[in-house]
Amino acid sequence: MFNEFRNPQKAKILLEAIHKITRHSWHIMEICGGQTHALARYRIEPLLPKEIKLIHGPGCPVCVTPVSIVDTAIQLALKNNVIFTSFGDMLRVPGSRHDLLEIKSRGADIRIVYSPLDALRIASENPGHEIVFFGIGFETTAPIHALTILEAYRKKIRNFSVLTSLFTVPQAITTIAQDKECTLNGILAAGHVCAITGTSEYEKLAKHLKLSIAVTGFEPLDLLLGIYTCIDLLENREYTVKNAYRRIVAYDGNPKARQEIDEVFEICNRKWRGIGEIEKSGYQIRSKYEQYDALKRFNIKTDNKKEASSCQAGDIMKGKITPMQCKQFGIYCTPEHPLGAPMVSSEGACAAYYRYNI
Amino acid sequence: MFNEFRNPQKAKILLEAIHKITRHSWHIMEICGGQTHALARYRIEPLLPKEIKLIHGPGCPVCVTPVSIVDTAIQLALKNNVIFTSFGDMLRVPGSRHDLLEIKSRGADIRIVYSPLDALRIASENPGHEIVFFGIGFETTAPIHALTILEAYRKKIRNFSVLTSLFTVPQAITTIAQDKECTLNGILAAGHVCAITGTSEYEKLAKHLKLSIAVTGFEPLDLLLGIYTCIDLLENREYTVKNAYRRIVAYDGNPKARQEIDEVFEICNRKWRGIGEIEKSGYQIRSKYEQYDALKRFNIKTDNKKEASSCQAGDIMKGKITPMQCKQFGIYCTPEHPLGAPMVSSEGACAAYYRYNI
Amino acid sequence: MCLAIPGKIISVEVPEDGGLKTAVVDFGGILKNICIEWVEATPGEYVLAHAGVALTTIDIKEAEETLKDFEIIACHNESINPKDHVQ
Amino acid sequence: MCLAIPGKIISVEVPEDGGLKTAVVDFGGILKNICIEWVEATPGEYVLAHAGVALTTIDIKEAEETLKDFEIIACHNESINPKDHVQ
Amino acid sequence: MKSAQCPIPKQRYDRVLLGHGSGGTLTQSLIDEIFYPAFSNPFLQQQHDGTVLPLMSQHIAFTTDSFVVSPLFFPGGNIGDLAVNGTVNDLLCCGATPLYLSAGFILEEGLPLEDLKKIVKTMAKAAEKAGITIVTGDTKVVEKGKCDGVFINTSGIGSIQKNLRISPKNVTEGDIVIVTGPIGEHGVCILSTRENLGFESKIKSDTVALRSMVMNLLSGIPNIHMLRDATRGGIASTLNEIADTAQVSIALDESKIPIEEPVLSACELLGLDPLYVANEGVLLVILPPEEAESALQIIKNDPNGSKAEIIGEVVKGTPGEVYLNTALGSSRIIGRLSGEQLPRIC
Amino acid sequence: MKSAQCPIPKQRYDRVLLGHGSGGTLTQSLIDEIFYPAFSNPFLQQQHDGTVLPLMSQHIAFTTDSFVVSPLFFPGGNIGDLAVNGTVNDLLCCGATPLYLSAGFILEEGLPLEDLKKIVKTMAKAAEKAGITIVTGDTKVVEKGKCDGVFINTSGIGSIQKNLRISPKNVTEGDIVIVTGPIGEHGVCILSTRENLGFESKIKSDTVALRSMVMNLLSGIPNIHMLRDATRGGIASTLNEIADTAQVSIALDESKIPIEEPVLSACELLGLDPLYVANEGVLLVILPPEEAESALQIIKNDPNGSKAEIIGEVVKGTPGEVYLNTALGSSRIIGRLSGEQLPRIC
Ligand code: SF4
Ligand code: SF4
Ligand SMILES: [Mg+2]
Ligand SMILES: [Mg+2]
Ligand SMILES: [Mg+2]
Ligand SMILES: [Mg+2]
Ligand SMILES: [Mg+2]
Ligand SMILES: [Mg+2]
Ligand SMILES: [Mg+2]
Ligand SMILES: [Mg+2]
Ligand SMILES: [Mg+2]
Ligand SMILES: [Mg+2]
Repeated sequence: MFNEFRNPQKAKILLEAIHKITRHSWHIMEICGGQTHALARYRIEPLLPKEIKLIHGPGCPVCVTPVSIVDTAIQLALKNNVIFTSFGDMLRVPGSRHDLLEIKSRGADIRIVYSPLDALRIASENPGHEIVFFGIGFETTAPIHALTILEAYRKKIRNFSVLTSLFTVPQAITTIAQDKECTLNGILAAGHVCAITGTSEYEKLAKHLKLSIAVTGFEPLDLLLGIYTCIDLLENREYTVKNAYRRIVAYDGNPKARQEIDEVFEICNRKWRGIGEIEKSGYQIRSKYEQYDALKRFNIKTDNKKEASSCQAGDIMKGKITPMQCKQFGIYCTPEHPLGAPMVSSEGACAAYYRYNI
Repeated sequence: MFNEFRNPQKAKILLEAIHKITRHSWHIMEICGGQTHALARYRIEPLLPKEIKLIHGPGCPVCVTPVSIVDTAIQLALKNNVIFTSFGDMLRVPGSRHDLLEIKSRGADIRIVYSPLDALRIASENPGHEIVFFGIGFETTAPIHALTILEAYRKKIRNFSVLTSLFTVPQAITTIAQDKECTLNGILAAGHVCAITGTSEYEKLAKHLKLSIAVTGFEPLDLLLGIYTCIDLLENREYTVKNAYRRIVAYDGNPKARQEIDEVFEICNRKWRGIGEIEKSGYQIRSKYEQYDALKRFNIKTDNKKEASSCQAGDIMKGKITPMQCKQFGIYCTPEHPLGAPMVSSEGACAAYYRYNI
Repeated sequence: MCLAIPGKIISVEVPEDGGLKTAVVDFGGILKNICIEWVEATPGEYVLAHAGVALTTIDIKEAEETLKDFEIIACHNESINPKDHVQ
Repeated sequence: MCLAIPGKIISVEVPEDGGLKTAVVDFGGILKNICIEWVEATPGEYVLAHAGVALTTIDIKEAEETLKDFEIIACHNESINPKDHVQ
Repeated sequence: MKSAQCPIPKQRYDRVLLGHGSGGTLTQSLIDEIFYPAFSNPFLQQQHDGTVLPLMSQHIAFTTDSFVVSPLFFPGGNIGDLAVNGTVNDLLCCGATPLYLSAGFILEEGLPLEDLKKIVKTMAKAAEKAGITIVTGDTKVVEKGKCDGVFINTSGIGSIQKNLRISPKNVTEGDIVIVTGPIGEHGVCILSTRENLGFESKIKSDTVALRSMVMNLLSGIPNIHMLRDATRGGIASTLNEIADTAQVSIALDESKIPIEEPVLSACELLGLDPLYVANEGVLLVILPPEEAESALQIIKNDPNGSKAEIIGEVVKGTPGEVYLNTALGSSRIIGRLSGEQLPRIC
Repeated sequence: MKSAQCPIPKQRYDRVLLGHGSGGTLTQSLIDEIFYPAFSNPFLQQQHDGTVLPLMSQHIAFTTDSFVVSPLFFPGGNIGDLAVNGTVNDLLCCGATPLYLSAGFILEEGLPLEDLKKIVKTMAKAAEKAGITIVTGDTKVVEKGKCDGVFINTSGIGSIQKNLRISPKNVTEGDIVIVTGPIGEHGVCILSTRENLGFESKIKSDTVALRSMVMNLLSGIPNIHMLRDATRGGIASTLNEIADTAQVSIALDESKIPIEEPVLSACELLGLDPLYVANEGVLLVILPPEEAESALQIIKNDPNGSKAEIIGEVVKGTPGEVYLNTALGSSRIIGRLSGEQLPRIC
């Protein structure tokens, strides 16, 4: 049945409807890197009315993790006794001098896992080693990290820790929307984030920032329905949230998951790659669970200063420029030799542009 | 100049002299495996008078190390944290079920070294590992082990230990010579052993056991001179020691080396593979240095019972049978799949016979 | 396992030692063990799984209604306001 | 390094930290560092090295005399009693 | 476009990364910057998976591949048939009749001999089935931890019919692209067999030698322009290479590309693009449009070709580019993969 | 004798040991018990280091070898020229004119690209020198710790003059054995370069392609029975193989075998027998006695053959045995090595 959400006939009808309702020019930001990826994969943007401009938001965890944390990850991975575990796409993200793949080629024990729970299993199977998991993501993955840390706590696994780079969406949206050069009108809220958080926070945001927000999924029809819904709100000047991903997103989200987040994490300021520090925009591990905090466990200070200067990732995420307008794009910055995170992750805006040669 | 000791012309003259002086039938045992090897390599035996029969003695440390110690070596090498180091030719010696090469193929960290000092270097370079050296040999190598242990002691290297299988020659000769079926008349004493011990102990032996002993080297001319000297003594019924290896062996041997032996080792009973236990026929580490004794360090008891029953190594070493007379020889026992140690070491009597198809 | 993907629960396992509740989930022919600690789901139901954990159950009725909305859009071919639970 | 082999001392090194005395020894064209703790040997002299350690110096005079003994045996071609230091 | 905009081709890395073996742009950079300049000769410039060589006034095809798959045994085959089929397919793709095969083994100390026996048996069976004879070999053993069980190199020799030239350079505008079977099965099978995934699926490797299919094609269709097995890097990388060499543009129809549901699901779970996933029994056939239908019929009549499809054509466009027409009616460029595909998180 | 007395050939080990790659009896047991039975065909039974094959009414030689040397760089060469020269020599030993070479690389993640460049450059130079063209290749990359820097497989094709047959089966009683240079240099060079030995010596690997020497031999001497490079396992193992295949007996004269003093010294230090140590630029030439002197002259005139010697002859004796006549006038049998030579302690 879910295949129906890819039905090209239905998509074409939705596209027609979008063309019909669009009367003004709107800038709409899709928040999530997954959405950026899907929009590019199905090449939806050129099918939209010329009035609609899509802006690629800051919702790719790989893209917004700052250089300094990648450097810390590399520092940890190089430790003799450490098995460093990570989702696959973090491995190619450039730190200030190296990336994790290079470090791996020099002999560091770095393993790709598909879940922090897999990293925890590696920890219980390798009592003689320290296992560090590179915990990146947004509200969607944060509770999974929480659950993993709680499970480690319950099972008394003591050779496991997480290097966190966990972000929350609303504060970032606020920051971007309040930027003077920002031209944003509407937002496609990340459906899977809302599956955890629910939609109430986005309502405040919509009112506060005068944005029209559609909670949006990832299949072609979900994306088109989200765009349709957002334009419809915009054309009617409604600054509110509509849920265009109802089979997944409940009004209240997932309270159990949020409860686990609250148990393990507290809100902190976070530096976003290319954007800078945003107040209360991330999670950090509470002191009760600090034995699982890799920074504390290995007594490491991340150096907050290092940032590649030539990469314009921040401007791209703010919608100020498109990747093609970056001087590095395709010349000094390619997926083989990325300068910035948006070129690394396949859902990063620059990689998506490069890959699909938009 | 030392090449002169291989000069074929001179060898032929010595051979003529041997033929000339030989009047009676004599059984002469070369003690050392290295001599066995050299005799086979130059194929000296068939050039000797028919009256002279050479018996291959117990002087190959690889051959006389009992199964139980090989099993202990394997047990140690299998330990996760142990780097097991050994002279090369111990690796193929069969234990009761496996040999070290097989264990290595299953992943054990086993390394060939050329000196116990190399093993000590590995220890200082790998502080996180336990380095065990398989210390085999006679009076020649015993002081080198002593020197290594003293050096470890001096440098406070604490992750190094030796699994000792160190033997002394004279007691073994006594045991063999006193065997009822033994037909021994003369002995080619191992020149390198005497370089350490000197010759005085052999004089007692000669008198006590009524044997003619020639201290013998390893080059073809040394061997022939030793044989010549031994026959000459025998024909003259002189039960004494003559030194046919004077450029190397001093009357008093090497007192400094003996002193280090005495500092580190004490005399103990030893089991000889194929011969059985011989009183006061070996060295063990004194309690002062027991931290370097692998048996004590890892609290291991060697199981003294295991011996391959079908192998007639003992009878061969006693001169009762030749390897060809062993029923296993060449059929069930080959260098690829040795049953007993004399087939493993290239200087073992059985391997020498097999290799040179005597 | 990394990406959030819908799958159908085949069987549920609640470990006796109080460990995490898991289920075998069928993702279009691929079976995979997933933690379902947060969802009340029984075999036959669909979940959205992400990085090894089920985030939510999938509301089939809502899915069907969404598909019907498309039909309405198709028939009317005019601006419609899809149902929403936001007041 | 394993087998006992004669070699010629090229240079001697006495470490300052009181470690083992070593020498570079030439074994027929192969140079190798050997512990010479037990022998008083200077460059040009020969030692017998075994498992990384010099066991003894080699007495060149005795070697020459032994070779001369062979000549005696060769000339006389009869039973001779090579010299010995055993009384 | 990328290459046009990229004035300084630089090898930023100073070490071999896994991506250098992925079949994507990093692999190409090794070949372009290290191997070709050193070995440069007109034969290498054929840029096929094997080379056509003059030999005593005839022509032969010659090809080599090393096989390094882990695990050694997987659903549908093992490294043994992979090593035979891969090289046989490369010979077939040169338009050659496979004749002789060499087998070079690198064995890791500790490999169970039972495993080696199984692998060798499978090779023998695969060679027999593919009508090729293993005529020379070599065995090396390396220390534990310096190999991954077994590596096998096979090199193959085949004879070429006079005047037959299969070459990417033949590919011209208007040509039709056929794929001989559903894509991605080998790659996904291997991934799903790796322990750490905890996958359970019925996906089998598609490893097979396509001798009868290609032989029938070559005898039945007079004018095949190009044949290529879409192994490492998948059909996307292979078509990119062809488009580059032939200096043409290729447009694929997304909805026509055959792919089984579990393969698609596995790719979505892992965030992989099946167009870039390896195949071991899938060929790309490129030929003039007037022969497309009869070629498709020949392929479909073969037991290994029943799910073949016409998936695209050679079109006007930027030379070197491969386009994918999406189901929604838009079109995007499928470029070369940079390094290995890494599983995505969101 | 051994084999006659050994009724139950059994593979006692159930895992690959390093000795299975030594070129001795354990290697032979792999070939005899695992590879030959599985791949059995008359070409394989030629039991040479390459195979002569009919191809379109002509004949070609085809050979393969994988190179796994550690360290990759050593005095006198690196794995690159080794890989080219080894296969060129095997072609030459089949009596073939070397024509085409394939190069299959297995690279370890983390290999410095600088090293790869050096190796590839050396290969190109060696190929040019040897008059062979590298026409096809392959590159695979494996994870760190699953290879030893680089493994290279080369396979070679050569053309064979009509009616020329170099084969161990030609070897008959009365034939003369020539060795083209001093033995043991490559093996001892590699050993002495390994760090843990702490050796210092001027021994260089003898790696070289002997094209001109062999070409001159083949054109100057009408009736060469056998040519073989004495690589892994040394001249002892190689002659044993020939004696086995030809069912003849070979007697060597110890005092005639050329060997440089440092090589001999290194072997004595380590307790190794130089007859079993690997060479990479030394051939064994076996031919009728009436041609021996002129052959020796041709070899000695070659820059790589100035130290060639007649070292033995094919004699009456137990088939398969190789004898060594010692300097003292006695004679012993040199058998096949079992497993690897392990350094002796006394
Ligand atoms: S193209 Fe590269 S340098 Fe430019 S913004 Fe994107 S990632 Fe940064
Ligand atoms: S041939 Fe084998 S079984 Fe017989 S005595 Fe010698 S080692 Fe023992
Ligand atoms: Mg590490
Ligand atoms: Mg161990
Ligand atoms: Mg190929
Ligand atoms: Mg292929
Ligand atoms: Mg070979
Ligand atoms: Mg191919
Ligand atoms: Mg070969
Ligand atoms: Mg060769
Ligand atoms: Mg290839
Ligand atoms: Mg060869």
